[in-house]
Amino acid sequence: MYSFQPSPEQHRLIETVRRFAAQELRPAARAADESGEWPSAVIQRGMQLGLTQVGLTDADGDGDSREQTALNGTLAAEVLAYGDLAGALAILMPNLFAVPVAILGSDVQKAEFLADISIGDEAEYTAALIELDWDFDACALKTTAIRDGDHYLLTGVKAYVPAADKARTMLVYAALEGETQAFIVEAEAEGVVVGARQKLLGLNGFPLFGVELKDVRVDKSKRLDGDFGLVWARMQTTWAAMGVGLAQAAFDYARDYAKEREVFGSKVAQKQSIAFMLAEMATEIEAIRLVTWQAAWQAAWQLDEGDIGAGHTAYLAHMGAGELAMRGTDRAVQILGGHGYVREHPVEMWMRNGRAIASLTGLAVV
Amino acid sequence: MYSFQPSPEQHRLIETVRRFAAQELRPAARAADESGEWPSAVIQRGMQLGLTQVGLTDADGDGDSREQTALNGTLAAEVLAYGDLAGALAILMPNLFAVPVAILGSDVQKAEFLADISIGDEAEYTAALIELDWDFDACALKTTAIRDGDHYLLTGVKAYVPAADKARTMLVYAALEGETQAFIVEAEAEGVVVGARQKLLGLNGFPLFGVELKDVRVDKSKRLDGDFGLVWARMQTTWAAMGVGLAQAAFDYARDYAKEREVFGSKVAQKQSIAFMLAEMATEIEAIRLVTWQAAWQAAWQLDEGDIGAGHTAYLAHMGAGELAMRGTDRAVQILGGHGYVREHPVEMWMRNGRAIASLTGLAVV
Amino acid sequence: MISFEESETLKKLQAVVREVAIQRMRPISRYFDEHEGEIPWDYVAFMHEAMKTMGAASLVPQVEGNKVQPPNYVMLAHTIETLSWGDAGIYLCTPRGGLGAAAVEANGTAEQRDKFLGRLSGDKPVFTAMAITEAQAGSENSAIQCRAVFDAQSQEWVLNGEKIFVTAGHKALVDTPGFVVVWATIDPEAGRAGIRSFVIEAGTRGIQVTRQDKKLGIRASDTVTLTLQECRVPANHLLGEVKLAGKASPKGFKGAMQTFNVTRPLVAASALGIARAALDEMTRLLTESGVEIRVGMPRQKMSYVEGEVIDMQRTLRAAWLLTLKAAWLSDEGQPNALEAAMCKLMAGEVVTRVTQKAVEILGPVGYSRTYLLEKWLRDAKINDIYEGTGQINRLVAARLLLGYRGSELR
Amino acid sequence: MISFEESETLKKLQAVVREVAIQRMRPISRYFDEHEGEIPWDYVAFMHEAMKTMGAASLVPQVEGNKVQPPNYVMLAHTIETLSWGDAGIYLCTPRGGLGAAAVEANGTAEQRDKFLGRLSGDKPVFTAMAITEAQAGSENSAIQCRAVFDAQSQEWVLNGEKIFVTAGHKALVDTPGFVVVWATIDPEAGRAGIRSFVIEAGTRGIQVTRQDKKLGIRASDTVTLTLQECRVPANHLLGEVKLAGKASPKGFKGAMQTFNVTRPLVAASALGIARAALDEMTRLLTESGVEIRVGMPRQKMSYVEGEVIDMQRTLRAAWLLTLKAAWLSDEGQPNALEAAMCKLMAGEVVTRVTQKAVEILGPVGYSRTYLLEKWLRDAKINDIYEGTGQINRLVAARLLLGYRGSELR
Repeated sequence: MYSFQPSPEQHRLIETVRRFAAQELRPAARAADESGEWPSAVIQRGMQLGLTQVGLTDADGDGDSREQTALNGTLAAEVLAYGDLAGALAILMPNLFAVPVAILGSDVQKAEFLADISIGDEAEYTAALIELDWDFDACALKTTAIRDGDHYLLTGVKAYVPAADKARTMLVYAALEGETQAFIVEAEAEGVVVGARQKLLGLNGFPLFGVELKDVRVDKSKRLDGDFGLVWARMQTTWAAMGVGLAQAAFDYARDYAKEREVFGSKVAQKQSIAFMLAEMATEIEAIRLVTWQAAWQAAWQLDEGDIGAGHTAYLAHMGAGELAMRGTDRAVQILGGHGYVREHPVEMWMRNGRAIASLTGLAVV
Repeated sequence: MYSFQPSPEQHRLIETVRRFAAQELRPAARAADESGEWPSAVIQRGMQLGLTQVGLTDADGDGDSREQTALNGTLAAEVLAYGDLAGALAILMPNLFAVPVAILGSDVQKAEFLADISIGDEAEYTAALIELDWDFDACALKTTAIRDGDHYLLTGVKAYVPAADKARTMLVYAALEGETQAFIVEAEAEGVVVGARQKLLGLNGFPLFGVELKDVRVDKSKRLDGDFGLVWARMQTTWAAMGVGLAQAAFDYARDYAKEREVFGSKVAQKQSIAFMLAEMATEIEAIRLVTWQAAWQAAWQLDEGDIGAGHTAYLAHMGAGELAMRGTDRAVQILGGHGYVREHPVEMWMRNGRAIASLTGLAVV
Repeated sequence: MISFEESETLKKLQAVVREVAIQRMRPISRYFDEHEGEIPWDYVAFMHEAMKTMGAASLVPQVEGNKVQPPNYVMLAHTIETLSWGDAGIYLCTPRGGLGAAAVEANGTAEQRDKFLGRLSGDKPVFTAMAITEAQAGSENSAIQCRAVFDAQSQEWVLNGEKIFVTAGHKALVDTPGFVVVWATIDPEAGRAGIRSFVIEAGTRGIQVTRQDKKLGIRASDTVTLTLQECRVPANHLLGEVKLAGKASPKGFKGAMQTFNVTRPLVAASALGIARAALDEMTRLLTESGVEIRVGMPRQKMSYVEGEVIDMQRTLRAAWLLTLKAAWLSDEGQPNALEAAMCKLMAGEVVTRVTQKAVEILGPVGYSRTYLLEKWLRDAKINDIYEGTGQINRLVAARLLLGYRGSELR
Repeated sequence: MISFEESETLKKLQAVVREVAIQRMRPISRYFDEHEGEIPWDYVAFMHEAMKTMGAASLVPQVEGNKVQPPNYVMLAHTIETLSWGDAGIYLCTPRGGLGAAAVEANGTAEQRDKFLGRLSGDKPVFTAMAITEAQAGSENSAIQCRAVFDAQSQEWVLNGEKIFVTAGHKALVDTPGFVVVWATIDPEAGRAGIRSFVIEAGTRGIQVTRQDKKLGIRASDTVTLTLQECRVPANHLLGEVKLAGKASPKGFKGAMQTFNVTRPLVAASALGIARAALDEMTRLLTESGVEIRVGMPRQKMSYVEGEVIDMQRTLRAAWLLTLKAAWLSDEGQPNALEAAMCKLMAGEVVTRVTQKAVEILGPVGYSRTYLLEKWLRDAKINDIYEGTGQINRLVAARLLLGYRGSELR
């Protein structure tokens, strides 16, 4: 039966995360964006909320709770991004490593890494997926893995690897005979060269680095083996949820501003052109939110029952959220006018961050 | 030097055509659309305006007047379509044949046909270009021409051939060794089979037929030989002009309605949502009109001086006008609301006709 | 709890309705498009029988004695979506319900529901309609000029006025013994507060179909003008509680407006059925032409057509889930005015865009009457207009989002 | 006559300006984006010298004795477009003009033009600015609260108030001996009719830069808040005819508004320069990656990227010709308020969309600060905001199209 209401437990989760997002994450966001330093104490507290574990326990629950568990990660990601996208990515960073291991890892890999990650250290684990191509496609990587006896040799250039300067272990995605697979690589391994920090349009508070791999030798036990469809679906669903959260933040901010600000003898929000823009924003946000929920709900079943559309839904949700984050934040800047263009209000930052939803899939798995 | 003002002569031309379009063409349009019969007397009078000749005399003028002559056809096409698109196509139908002959025909072909056409008979000449493929492309025809001694053999199925039931002579486009060329074919020639009248979403007043060609033998002297780039540019420019005229008609009608009609204590046009829609429509119309003019102006020079961008500009104008005609007429229907949906007002007909701009290039050359 | 599970009941119903759409609607789509004014009686009769048999699948609430079993709106939305996927014009010829019945359900007393809705499950198919719009919509506070005056002597309401754009009005009053719910003012001075709705049954003197509109699309469904001249109905034909019946009260108008919260998601569902039909047919024609639509590609690697198809899939899915949520809120008895307006405005826009794009993408083929795509384009547009235009629904949604009264956001 | 011919003078000028853009702007784009608050003095000095030498290419009218040679706006639009193609933030640092000068030109008397514009062609680069916006924009009839009172004794105007979002205000008042044109009311009761503009020169007591904004883009150009406290200027610093100077009159306000008819097409030109830069760069990067953009294909045969590029080309061309027409009407002395508003609203939207799409299409590359695309996205957005937001320009255009006064369409 269809049902569109988070459970009481989920409401509590949302409220907890919202409080943190509003009271800690968002207030720290501007300074992080300007300085390029992430607010370490805040990120740590976010990690201690246990969100890194949310969504990791799929395999345990029975039917009903499994769907709801899968939704928890989506609900939490939305609210975190409502606070700040860069901060949300930082807090959820360990999942870049942990979730693929949880989905595709061997028992040995799970035992070795998942317990360790759950301690929630700041930046020990990361992942290297993106390559700096205009038509980057996670299913057609240029970084290659070649089998060499009991090892694989990884070669390629990765971009936008989160906190690669501090990471101890990274999950490196590479094409093995044309198929994307992932490999657990120690940062200290020979041939791993962490490059300079990369500057972007947005997400300044989330440090990203180029990483070059020169014939990096990885033991075959370190390969994550299998169909990455669910990993991509999770990534896209999480980005979609974050896009929704970001757009909701922009909507709320623009709505409040428009109700407050007076022009030509009435409130800005009393102009049809502005009010209708807000109505359209709210409509799109709610609609894409539901597609995102559906993707998460479907993904919960995919492990056992094969593809029942989670990949397709996640893809549509991500496409929708990419547009939403772009148009929604652009409209928020527009509604604030000149005030939207200055760095006193957060909307210009959200607009810059919002572009990432469509451009940088691969920075998020929850 | 840039200049954006029609000359006094052009103003007179526009006014003459506008009078005809408003007083004769438009009043006859609804009945023609419902009955499927074109208003013969009106079409005849339109032909007698001499518009079939407008734009045919390029080769004669000196530099300045040549550009302006080229613009005349564009200006006239816009105003005719402002009256009614189906009627405009009917009046300009002879040009489907005449213009390609004027551009690419041999002296013999010109002598044989152009003088005859200028008499302005109702439906003696037509052209067969379109084929019923979703991705129809005038530069990749399925109808083929094969050289056979002093003849060509034409084979294929054409769609939407205007007044093919009455035509004596038609220009048939076919691929000769992969290149689109045109051939003058007598309707009575063996192998020419005029099919049933084809029903469309719009343009009901403009009779269109399927035509099958079964090994139709054409003397080699009947081939139009050369680069059809300018023919396509003229077609696209004319369609663009008609799209602008149609959109302008829809704009004017919706504007007047919105200023007249009262809802909730004020005029419809006093609502920002409607007023802004009108402002956007007017902006797009004027902008695409200028691109269309530029295409016509550039085309005047292309004969002698090679491609100076007329083809590219015409293409952009046509793309723009296609969108414009769709969005503009859709918005006009929206502004009239329920009244826009009933066949009492012309806007629903304009919307149906408007779709043709993007779908049926190949029905117009001026 | 959040769930997207479709119950077995729903899946079975959907399979049945889909067969109806394929077997009983699609084959006659073109005929009734080209023969405006004729009624698809075979479909009407079939549906009447089928719905009688199925009971739960009826488009109107089941009345059992004094107890009303409200429809399951989520299920109803699915049914309407699929019937409209079959043919939106013919769907509007589905008997046993319509907007009139919805108004009685939303605003009538138990007795009124019993009295008026009972006939819908009789032996013969019966239609109902709703009459709101007037040719000269006046100012906000006197938008409706149709006048109802109480004749104390005869204890009757006397109605005078004219209503336009009444969907199925001819079928409700002339072709079958149905009824029309007419909105009229009992106190022109009171503005909105004076507006009430009245049930006028077929055969009542003083009401007449004075015009049948010729339309762009949904031609299988009649749209008429009704003229009321000294049209008399008993006192209990005014919908609602007696205590609100006689005097101007904003509650009366609000009650009337609640009909929209119920019907807008259903209209949205109908719109999205058309959109899905167009998307399906376009995809089928493309596939036949050897074009593959790949899912999951980055935009940069897509063809233009793939990009458009993905956008259609995306907006259609999004609007559909929003529509389901609005219907679900109805089922849950929760307020849904915002979601009802939002899903209606989104669905109206999605169906307009999807059908227009499908026609455009298929070039000369899309423009041909050999296929139904061009018809669906014509059918689609009404969804951005009736039951509140896109603009009205934006206004409704914006007021709710901003917490503004009508006077604060016009 | 209709003509799209570019004169030889224009072509030559364009070639020169393009070299400036390539040699003198692009190489320093990133530096001044990352060093907000610094002024590109090398560019400023170069342009000052170059413009002095070229004369006709100046961004402001040539004043020769009492005679004003208005600029050729079509040519000016071309120049501004190309400089903004180079770098929109640095273009705003072009000396010898700016919005202040435009206001003097549009509204000043011959004497005032002589007096104030003369300094622009001096030895040192000089800037001017315009100050309109206030933090608390009040109601329509008292939108501007900055107050100007005439002190009859000293024959001076005394100004008090605060202005925000003043482009180049720091350069005009602090860095060079320029001036700011400040809009103030001489009669708060009179609403619009009481509004006048005043020239305040650098060094005048009582005017101060009290804040420098940090912005999303155009960071090479300063945007400041100005505070006026008992700021005194001579009587003849009120722009316009003496007979209108002293008392409230709608003509005064209209005069002030005319500045926009001159400047909006120039702002539109600047916007479209950024859009062209983004389109050029995107095309270059795609070509380098081996992607061909074919022109002339039916949409059905295009790739997604080709479709987007064609749409960009189309909207850019359309907006550019509309901008040229608005500028040409100025040159012809014909009314251009409608075209000025239309080209501004269209250009603002086109540049926003083109830059955003370019960044999106180039995926991780577009999002990187290694290229300038992301910067142009940031620079672009201001064009939908300053010199009237897209909404304000729609309002202006709609009023003109509908023949409505301000009170009829708000």
